[in-house]
This record gives sequence, C-alpha cells and structure tokens, in this order.
Amino acid sequence: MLRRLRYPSYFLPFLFLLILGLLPFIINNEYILQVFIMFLFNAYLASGWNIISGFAGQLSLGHAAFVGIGAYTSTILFVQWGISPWIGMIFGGVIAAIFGWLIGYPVFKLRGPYYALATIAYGEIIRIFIQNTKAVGPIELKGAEGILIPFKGSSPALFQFETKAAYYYVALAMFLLVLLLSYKIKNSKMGYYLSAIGNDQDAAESLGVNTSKMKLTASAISAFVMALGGTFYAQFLLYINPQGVLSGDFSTEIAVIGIIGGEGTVFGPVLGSLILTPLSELTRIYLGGRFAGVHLLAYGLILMAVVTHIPHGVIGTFSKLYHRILLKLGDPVVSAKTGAGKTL
Amino acid sequence: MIILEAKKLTKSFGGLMAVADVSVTVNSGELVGLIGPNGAGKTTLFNMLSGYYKPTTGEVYFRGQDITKLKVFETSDLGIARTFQIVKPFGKMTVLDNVMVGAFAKTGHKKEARDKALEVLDFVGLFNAKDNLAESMTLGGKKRIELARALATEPELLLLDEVVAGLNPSEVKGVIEIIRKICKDKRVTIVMVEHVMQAIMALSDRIIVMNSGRKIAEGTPEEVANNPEVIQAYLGRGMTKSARG
Amino acid sequence: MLKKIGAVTLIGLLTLTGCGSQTGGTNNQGGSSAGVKEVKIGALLPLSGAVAPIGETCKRGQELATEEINAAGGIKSLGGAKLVLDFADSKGDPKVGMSEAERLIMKDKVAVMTGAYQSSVTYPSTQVSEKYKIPYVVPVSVMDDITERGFKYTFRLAPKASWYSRDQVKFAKEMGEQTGSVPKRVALVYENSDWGQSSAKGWNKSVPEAGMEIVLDAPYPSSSSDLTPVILKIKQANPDLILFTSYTSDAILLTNGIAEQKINAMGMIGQGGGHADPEYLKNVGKNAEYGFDLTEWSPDLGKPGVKETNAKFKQKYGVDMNGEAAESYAAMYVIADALERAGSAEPEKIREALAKTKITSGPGMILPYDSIEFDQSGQNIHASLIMVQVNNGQRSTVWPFNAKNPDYKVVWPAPKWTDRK
Amino acid sequence: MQTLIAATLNGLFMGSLYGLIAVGLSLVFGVMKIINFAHGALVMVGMYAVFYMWSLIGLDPYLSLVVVVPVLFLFGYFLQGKVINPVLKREFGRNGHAVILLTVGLTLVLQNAALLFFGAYYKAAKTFVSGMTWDMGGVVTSVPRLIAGVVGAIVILGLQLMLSKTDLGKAIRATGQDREAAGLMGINDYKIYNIAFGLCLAILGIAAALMLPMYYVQPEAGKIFEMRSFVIAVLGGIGSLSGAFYGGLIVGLIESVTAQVWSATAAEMLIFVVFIGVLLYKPSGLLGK
Amino acid sequence: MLEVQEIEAFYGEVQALHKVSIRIEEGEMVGLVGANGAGKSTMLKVISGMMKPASGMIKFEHRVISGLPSHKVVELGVAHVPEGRRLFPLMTVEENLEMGSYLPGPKQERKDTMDMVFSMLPKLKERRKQLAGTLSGGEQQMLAIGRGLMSKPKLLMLDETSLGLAPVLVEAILEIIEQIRKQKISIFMVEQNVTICLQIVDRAYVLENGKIVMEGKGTDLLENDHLKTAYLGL
Repeated sequence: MLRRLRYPSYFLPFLFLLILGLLPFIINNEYILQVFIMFLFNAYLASGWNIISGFAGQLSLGHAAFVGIGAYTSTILFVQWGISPWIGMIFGGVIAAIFGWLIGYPVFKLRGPYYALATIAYGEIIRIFIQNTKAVGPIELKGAEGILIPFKGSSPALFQFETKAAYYYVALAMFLLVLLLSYKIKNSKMGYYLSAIGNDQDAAESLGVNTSKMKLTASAISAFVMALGGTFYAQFLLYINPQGVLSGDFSTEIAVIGIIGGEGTVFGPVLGSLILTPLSELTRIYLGGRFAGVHLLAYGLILMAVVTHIPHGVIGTFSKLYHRILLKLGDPVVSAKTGAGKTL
Repeated sequence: MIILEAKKLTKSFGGLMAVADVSVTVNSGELVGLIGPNGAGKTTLFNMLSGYYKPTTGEVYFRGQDITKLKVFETSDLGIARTFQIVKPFGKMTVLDNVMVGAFAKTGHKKEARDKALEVLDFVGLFNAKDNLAESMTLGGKKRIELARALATEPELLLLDEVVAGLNPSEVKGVIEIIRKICKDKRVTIVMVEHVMQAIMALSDRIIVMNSGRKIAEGTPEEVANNPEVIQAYLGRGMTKSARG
Repeated sequence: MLKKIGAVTLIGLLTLTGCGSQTGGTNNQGGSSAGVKEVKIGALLPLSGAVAPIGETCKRGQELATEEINAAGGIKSLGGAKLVLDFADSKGDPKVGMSEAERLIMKDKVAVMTGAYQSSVTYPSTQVSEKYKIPYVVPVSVMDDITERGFKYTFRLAPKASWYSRDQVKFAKEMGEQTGSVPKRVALVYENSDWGQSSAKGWNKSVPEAGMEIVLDAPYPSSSSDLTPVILKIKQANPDLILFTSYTSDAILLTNGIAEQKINAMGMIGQGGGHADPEYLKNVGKNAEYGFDLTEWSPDLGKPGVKETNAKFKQKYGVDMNGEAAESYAAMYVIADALERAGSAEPEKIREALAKTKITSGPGMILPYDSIEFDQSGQNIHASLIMVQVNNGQRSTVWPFNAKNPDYKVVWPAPKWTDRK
Repeated sequence: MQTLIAATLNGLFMGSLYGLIAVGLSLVFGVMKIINFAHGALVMVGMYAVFYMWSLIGLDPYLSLVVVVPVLFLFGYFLQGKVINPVLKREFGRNGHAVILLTVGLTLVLQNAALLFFGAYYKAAKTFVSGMTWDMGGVVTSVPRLIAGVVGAIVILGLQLMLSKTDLGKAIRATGQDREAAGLMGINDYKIYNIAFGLCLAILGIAAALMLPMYYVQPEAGKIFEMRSFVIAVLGGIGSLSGAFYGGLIVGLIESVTAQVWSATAAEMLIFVVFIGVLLYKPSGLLGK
Repeated sequence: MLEVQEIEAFYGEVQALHKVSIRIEEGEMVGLVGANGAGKSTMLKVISGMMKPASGMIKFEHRVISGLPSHKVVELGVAHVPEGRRLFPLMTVEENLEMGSYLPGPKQERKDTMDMVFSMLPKLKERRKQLAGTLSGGEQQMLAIGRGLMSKPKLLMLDETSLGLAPVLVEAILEIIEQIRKQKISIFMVEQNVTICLQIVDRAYVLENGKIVMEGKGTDLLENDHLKTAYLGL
C-alpha cells in the first residue's frame, strides 16, 4: 500500500485528504475556515440528497424537510431535556428516516416531475406546520420564532466548541463518513439496484429488485444523513428557525449542488459544492454589498452558463481533466484503465 | 415434470378481451414457442405468465406454487426471468454493470456478482464490450445484454419476448445458438414469443399458436406449419404465397 | 469542452476581479491607533430577498450618518479618520448572516459591526462577534433574547420586542381613559414569522392585563397574494381595536381591504415594519388616515436636528426617514462617539467606550428619548417608543402625551368610513 | 353568512386569476414538458412592465396591455429561442434536470436584475377602479378583483378557443403531443416552442395588469404565484387549460374559505395537503387524461 | 426526383447507415426492405429531416434537402408517414388531417383534399370527430396515411404501414396505396413484410446492416435465393 503512494492516482487523493486534515494548521484565518466548513457541509448535504435523487434518480426538491427534522429533534431534546446533541443527532436521524420512509411510501408511486412536485409540497407542509405551531403536547416547537440553543462554552460532550477548527473537524468527519457511505452503497448490491431503478424500473423488477423497498430504504438512509446534517447546522449556528432550516430555497440549493456536480456519482456532489460554495461566497463578497442583487445576478448567470455549456454535471469534464493530469504525471495505474469515469 | 402451468387465463382491458380462457403447460427442460399475429394476445398472455399483469380470472402455477398474485420481483426470486420486446437496458450503466444487477439476485458480494456476470457475458459473446455504456450498444447488443442479465439471475424458467425481432440474419443466427445453448447446456426451460419464423421453427420443441386472444393450435413446428387454420389466420395473403413459392 | 470550462471560469474571474479591485486597497486599519486613516464598520443587512426593502432603508440611514460624520472631519481623536461602511448581504438567511459576519471580521478586519435588521440573523451573527471580541451595535432587531445572553460585545439601541406589544396596548388604554371611548374587543392581526409571533406572545399577555378581550387571533403568511379572507374575518369579529404586526405589502393589502370593507374600529395600531415604511403611505393614500403606528421615530418629533436630518434624507432618497432609518442613523453616531472617546480603532477599546456611552445631545440624538445608555446586558435602557397618527398624509406624534406634537390634536376614535370625505 | 358569501366570491375571483397565471405554466409544461421554475419571476417581470407603463407613460394598467402584451410575447419568444431551446434540444430523452436548473438560474437572474434596476421597494399602480367596491346587500366586493376574476375567465376561454379552433392553436397542441410528427406536418416545431413561451408571457402580462391595481410588485413578488401555479397546474391536469381554470377556482376557494373559517395559515397548509392528496389519488390531475 | 447520395448516419456512436445511395423517379413506387434495425426507418428519417446525416447529400427535384429541418422538407413536397403512425392522440381525426395541411399551400386546398381523403377512406369520415387515440389500429394507420396525403405531396414515404395489422387490414391498406399511386404520387415504402412489399413495388432496395446489398425489380428480388433464406424464414 505505502509503496503504491508513489503513483499519482494514489498520492493525489491522499494529498488532498492530508491538506483537508491539516487545514486548520495551515490556514490561520477563521473566515476561510468558515468557507471550508460551508463547503464540507454543503457537500455533505448534497451527498445525502444524492443517495435518493442521484443513485435512484428520484429528484427531490424538499430535502430541507429532513435537515429540519434533524435540527429540531436534537435541539428540542437538548434544550428541553438536556440530552446531548450527539445522542439527539441519532434520534433525529431515526425520526427523519421514519419520515422518509412514511413519506416515500405513497410518493414513490409518482414518476418524473410529479414526484419532484410532491417533494416540494411535503417540504412546504412541514415548514408551514412548524412555523405555525408553538407546541405539540410537551414538545415546544416555538413556531416561527425558532429555537435558541444556549451556548455553554467549550463542551465537546454537548457538541459545542469554542474554536472554529473543532467544528471544522466535525464537518470533515461527517463529510468523510458520508463519502464512505456513498462509496459503499454505490459499490454494493444496493447501489447497483438503485442505479438499475434509476435507469428502468420495470427491467429492475424483472431481475428480482424489490423496487419500492429499495427506494424506501434509500429514502430512509438519505433522510437519516440529512438529519445528522441538521444537528450540525443547529449546533453550529446555535439557532434554528423554520424559514432558515426548512425553506424551499434551501432544498433547491442542495439539489442544485448535486445536479451541477453530477448526479449519481460519489464525488459529483463534492465537486458541486467545491464549485458553488466558493462561487456563492466570492460573488457575495465582491458584489454583495455594492449593488443590491448583483452577486446573485452573477451567480445566476454563471449557473445558466454552466448548464448550457457543461451538460450533466461537471464531474464528467473534471474526471477527464483529472485523468489527463494523472497521465501527465506518468501514472502507471491509470494509463492501464480506459474509462475515465471509473477513477471516480 | 411440469414447471409452469397456466389455468384458464383471461385478461380484459376495459371490456376488450385480450386473452380468453387460455391454458398452457410447460414441462421442465422444454422450449416452447408462442406465436400469433399482432394483436393475438401473445404479449398479454406472456405478461401474465411473467407476473407483469394480473389475470382477470385464472391462475398461474410455478413448480406447483400459485404465483398468480406475486409481485414481479418475487417471481424472479423463485427462478423466473424475462426479457423485454422493447429492450430496456440500463442505458447509463456499463454492460458489465447491467449484468451484475442480475447476478446480485443470487449473491450479496460484489466480487461474486462480477465473476458471475463476466462468465455470462462470455457465454453470450459480449465479454469484449463489457465496459461500454449499454445505451451505446446496437440493438443486437442490447438484446444480448437482456439475455445475459436474465441469465445472470440463474433462472429455471426463462421467458423471452421477441428476442430476435429486429436483428439481422447473422445476428439472429448468433442469438439462436445462444438460446439453444441456454436450453440444452444450462437446462433452462424457455418460453419464447417470436415473430421471426426462422428462429421459432429452428428452436421450439413445441409451438402454441394464438389468434384473437385464443389458443388455436398447439404442436411440433411441423404440425403447426401445416395446420391450415394457422396458415389462414397467421400467415395471411403474402406469407401463404411465399410459403407456396 | 475544456474550452467551454475555461470560458465560464474566465467570465467568473473577470466578474470577480473586476469588482474586487475596488474593494481592496483600503486596508490599513489595524491595531495601533497611530496613523489610522479610516475605520471599517461591518454592516450586515438583508440586501436581497423578500426583506430587501427594509434592508435598503437601514443602509440609507447608515450611509447618511457616515457621510455627515466624515464631512464633519471624521474621528478627531484619531486624527480625522474616516468611517468606512463595509456592507454585506445576509440574504435574510441566518446561515449566510453568520458566514458574512465571520468574513467581515476575519477577512475585512472591521473594527465594529452593525446590523442585521432581522432578529433571526442578528442573533447568530452577534454570537460570532462575541467570539472574536468585536463590538456589535444593533440598531433595530427587537428579539428580547439578543441582549439576554450575557454577551459583552453586543449593544442594542432598539427597544425589546416585548416593549412594543406592551406599549401598543398601553396607549390604547390611556387613550380610552382620556376620551371615554374605551376599546374592549381587540383583534390581533399579524404576519406569521418570528416577528409577528413574538408580538402575539406579548399581546396575549398585555391585552387581558389591560382588561380587554381578544376577539380575533389572525396570523397570516406575509407573502400572501390576497388577504381578503383575513379582512373579512376582522369584519366578522367587529373589534374596537386592531393591533397589527405587518411587513410592507401585507400592511398595504390590509389597510386597503379594511377601507374597502368599511370596517370601523376606534383604533388601528401598527408597530413599525410595513406601517412605518414610506412606501406604505404612498401606496394606501387616504386609507391610512387616522391609523396609528407605534414606532421608534417620527419626522415631527420636537427635538433639535430632527427636521434638518429628515430634510437631508428626503432630498437624498426621495422619502421620509422612518424608525429603521433613524435608528440605523443614530447607531452610526453611537459608534462614532465611542471611537472618539476610545481614541483608538482597537475593538477592545471601542467596546469599553461603548459600554460607557452616555449621549444626550449632538446630531445623532434624533431619537425620541433624551439619552442613550447601555446597561450591563448591552441594552439601551432609555429606548422608548412613540405613537404616531396619520392625518392628511402626515405622521404626527401623539404619545407619550408629554412628547406629543403640540400642533396636532389626536383623533380617537377614528371616524366611521362613511363619514369620511 | 354575509362574510362567508363574500369570502366565496373573493375566492372565485382570485381563483380565476390564479388559474390564468397557472395556464401559462401548464401550457409551457404541456408543450415543452418543462417544469418552469422561473414562472414566478416571469410574473414579476410582467408586473414591472405594467407598472412602468403606468408610472412612466401614465398608461392605465388595463390599457397598458396594448403595449405590454406584445412586448412580453417577444421577450418570451426570444427567451425560449435563445436561452431554453439550446439546452432543451440537447436534453431530449433525458431526465430534464438540466432544464430545471436552467430555470432556477433564470429566476435568480431575473429577480436580481429587477432588484438592481428597479430597487427593492414595493410599487403599485392605480387604475380608475382602484379601491372601488360593489356593495350587494352587505356583501362587499372589490371591483378590481371582480374585473380580475371575470377577465381572467374570459382570457382562459379565449385561449381555449384559440387552441382548439385556429391552425396555430392546433399546431401548438400537435407539437405538444408529438414534436417530431408535428415537424413532418410542416410545423416549425421550435418556433412553436417559442410561440408557446411567448404566449405564456403574454398571458402573464394580462394577469399582471389585472393584479397590479390590487397588489404590489417587488422583485420577489412572483414567488407566491409560482407555488400556487404548480399546485393548480397539477391539480387540474398539466396541459389542460380548463383544468387550470377549475384548479384555480378550487385553490382560490380553499384559500379564501379556509382562511375565513379557520386561519390564513391553515389555508396555506391545506392547499399543499390537497395537492399531495390529488397527486396520490390521480397524478394526472382532476381533469387530466 | 429524389436522389440520395452516399448518406451516412449515426445514433450516438453507432453507425446506422453506411454510404447509402437511392434513386426514385417521378411516378415510381420504390420499396426498401430489410430486417428491423437494418436502417430502413433511419433512411426515411434522414430524407424527411427528422435526423441529420453525418455525410452525403440528398436532392429532391434537383434541390439539396439534406440538413433541412423536417418542416422545410414537407414544404417541398415530401410527406413522411412515420413508423408507429405518430398521430396526435388527443386531437380529433379531422384536426389530425388539418394538421396535415398546415402549410399555406396545401391549406388553400384543404377542403378539397379532405374530401378526396374521405372518399378514399370513408371510415375516417364516419369518425371525423373522434379522438385519434381512440381509433383502432387499422383506422389509425389509415388516418396516418390520410394525414400524409393532406400535404399534397409529390413523394409519399410510408414506414411500416402493415406492421401490427390483421391480414384483412393489410390488404385494405395495400388497396389504398394502389389508389394513391394512380394519382401520380411517387411512393417510397419501407416494409419489414418483404413479400407484400416486393409484390407491389416497381423497384426495391434491400438494406442489410445499414448497407444496400441488392437492388432490382420487386418480382425479381422475390425470387432471389439470398433474400428467401435471409428474410422469409421457413
């Protein structure tokens, strides 16, 4: 293994990982770290979305609902009953997974645009419900006011840290875990089955694929992942409100990252976030304060340009480029392979 | 031994009787052809046998077990596989990945599935195309992918829906060879719907002829080919002339 | 394909660098006070999105004050250093607001923060500044909790949310006692986001305490395209007093709808936001007559400087100042005052100076109360509210009674619609 | 009781207007199979067009249609031709996510261009009927709403007639049903796409003129109508104009009556609940084929 | 009248036509036979502009039409009745026919042409108000042909007209084609049912794997041994 690190196809990813791992030591600027956290967080969410929308081809435009469920569950458990968000996180994940399953059951009957529209609808229903509900029994949702999370200083056991670097590492860990999960799914029976479903449901059924069970399982896993992200969001901002964590725009944002990057691939969402997060930050930084709206105008134009000129996600273009770089570096492993897409 | 038995199947679509009171038995190891002019109800019958349609009345038994109400993937688990008249490859997946989906029916391990898939690909002659995207294959290639995919599930009964339709003569020959091998070497029972006479005549042990939703004849290829009712109903003007010529 | 990517990237880079070069280059603000030529102030506001109109209003207030301060010679104790506003767009999103605060502080190295209009953005962004020990002056956000977390670097000019609902009811009660027309039946009409809901929480306490009865509790989505059903509900409830918490478009829809349906109530009382938006009066015209608005500020306040400042504002932007603009304006003077006294652009020194703020006069004091002072929690203890009534298209201060416009006589109860001209 | 009648009437009027807006979405979906996420932003564009006709030239919003409708038609025509068609052509036979993304980008561009050029402030136009009401024994109806409801229904009817009686209308339908076959008839299919999108914008222009006397334009003003349109278009069956009209009435009634007997917030949620219910019960919509 | 010179066409990376050349004279009825997937339909699509050829040239009445979009090709007088009929299912029979005469030229004679079509296909007249999608298979095929005739074509291209029809209906369709031929309209027909096709055409091409392998008089080809074994089975 170590010997293989001589090959660029091994040491480049390793180098990338190393840089990510040591980043807080390299960059002593909390703002840049913040941007990196947002990059990891967005990549995490888009990867979670990708499990159902990319792998299984069911375009969801309501995934903020699951982020919200996660954020609300762990936050309520923490604020009202003092349960550590680390534990609440798992609860949130499980509740979101159950939700994903329950919602999926009827909704998966729909195909194409109807499915997408239904996801918008359930996202909105959950947002409107939480926004207008003060409490359900003993559970205080606090409606539109949102829930404030008391900051107890540095207490890792309570998912609260003084330094940005700590949050960074949590985000990095979650990011790596979701990548690992994606990779595992993609390369397992389930991944093949989901892919088959995304291509042709009837044919998949004929090969013994229980399509509805598969989709529900993927939906539940996806929801679980999103919910964990919700807890991170809550603990990072220490404030959640329905207009923020449950908004339709948030859902769209997640989907846009996934689609721009390349649906159904393990690294597509990462690439999407790698491009869109800084793009959104840069346009806002340089254009945001000057003329109202210019930054989003520029962002929108760039988005349109990418869709028009780079079809089906930047991952295809990127992997060709990456492949070429590897060849330039004289990588013996890669040159043997033919399909560039295979390296990702 | 009877492997598949359909009893008095009837299917109507909003008043229109597509299949009326058709019974079929298939013995283990046999290759049965199902023919008839378009609109005769072949595909409907076929879809009931493979579980895609639920019959209006009647039952289907596989190895003595009633499978009438089972879902498609459940019949697949029991050992029934099928191909589609209009090919349905997983276009955005490679040929190998397509077949691996089938192979996963019998294993959860990627490596085992891969080995199985490669073996099947070799069997149908697609080994060299394994890394191509399925959508980039020719029709003949796609038909073979479907065959390979179905085979990879290791079925006992294989239902083939117009598997050589649209292929050129040399391709037809190749596929006929493969089907023969599947039936004789792998001992898989096959029911095939087919338009291409050359294929059906060359392959079938027994042929069932349908017309207007009913079974009108059954027998060996020779018997069927000489049945005047069949010639009249199925072959029509043009074909009868050419049969004479 | 690569060419295409190149082109796209190039467009992106051009857009970025083209404007980037204008922002950079002024960055010589630093730790030591010697040689400070300018002091950067991070202004976080919702400059895009649905709340952008109010974000824009706040921005105008800040800009006007900054221009004045700079024109008057800047910060004298810093050798005439100029104030530079560094705007950032929160998009009204807490997540973005937090990121932007981070950037203003870490990248742009602002000395002071101000903003962020929406409480939901102010709340997490003040937390960021607290962590980096950068003082944050909050001109308008009203959520009570903002100054109830024991933060040392957050200073709020605005009154708390709970004070608003308290004062709306208090005014109606005092008005009734004075005129003999005592309102009994109260309708609560509010947009259903955090702001409206926290108002409703306050009303549910203060209305019964004042001996009145809530006959209608009508939240609505502020994005509604049609509020006729809400208006019809009000009509059916037949209240003496209607209390509003509304943004601009909904305030307009409600006011016009109430006029159309000729719903007669003794008083209709808003609380800033939409009712204080200059666009509101422009759009509803006569239908706003006799309506009340509980606000932080009014152009007819009998205080020195108010008229002149408003005139300047109106000349520059074409509309009157309102509460948000005035508070944002005053906040800049609070910051300037602190800088002056600190004699340094170091955040820590500024914080100490801010904590000792006691402004009683000067151009910044256009707010209705006599003094600005922060308590331990950072809350401006003197912050108070005034009630204005619209008459002849003008907003005139009518309450507290001791601060009312002497030239104006309050109309209570409002005349019936059919009796109006 | 009177208020309930008033709420019902109001619901019908607003519903007819919603229906009109949804017709545009439904038309675009029916012909091009695009879910247009920029629909709301285009409503906003229409409203600004009407507003500036009023404020700059002093044209009454209703009269401004003479100018606004053709201008918006051309805008839609070119938007489809130059921006959407290139991506659409490439995406035939695919899942259509790229086109969705394109319209999301378009939304950002339109909204923020409006913010940049027109500012964030609310703008409203006055017409000779602004604020006028019609009192029928205690049931008070606002005249602009009445006009919006009636004109909305008439326009939908007119459009229906146009699509079913004229050759162009039939060509539009034909293209929606089978683009390639339409080409074989001598129908310039992509031009029909442009025309359909132009028509959509022209309709939105009419809706904008009907709306502006009682509503306000702001860069984000179209969002709510977009959501309503999604619901209505699916409710009535995508591609069906009469479906959009009835769907509009249903949504208008739910909104108005629920807000009346319960709350505006509940109405908001109920609309989506009904929407999901219909989707699950009959995905092709109440009047869909 | 129609000259196809060395046309090549691709589906993605798969080549469907290899340097195919075809000629049709005025008033002639020409057949193109071959198995499904041989490239027959592709040939028609390339001529009518539904697909763009990768190379080669097509001339119709001495005008180059290769590369033109389909609506331009129709305008010149080439009607294509596509495989699978491709009717507008949610429009009535009459509306479908009207669409056939959408172009300004044929539109002027719409009424007359429609009368002619109705007299040739009386069944359609009975069903003129019925939605095309609800017609039976044979009626749909008739409508498809009728719709093609509505554009007053000089050349009518028929793709798999017999496919999926009962023998009785096939005969009916063949009679209609005979009638059309009498009106001096050139016909280019693509058929999988080789026997039928070769019996009625003047001349035919045999397409195999995207290449023309034979050309000749229909009846001559019918006797050809290669063709018999390859396509007629039995």
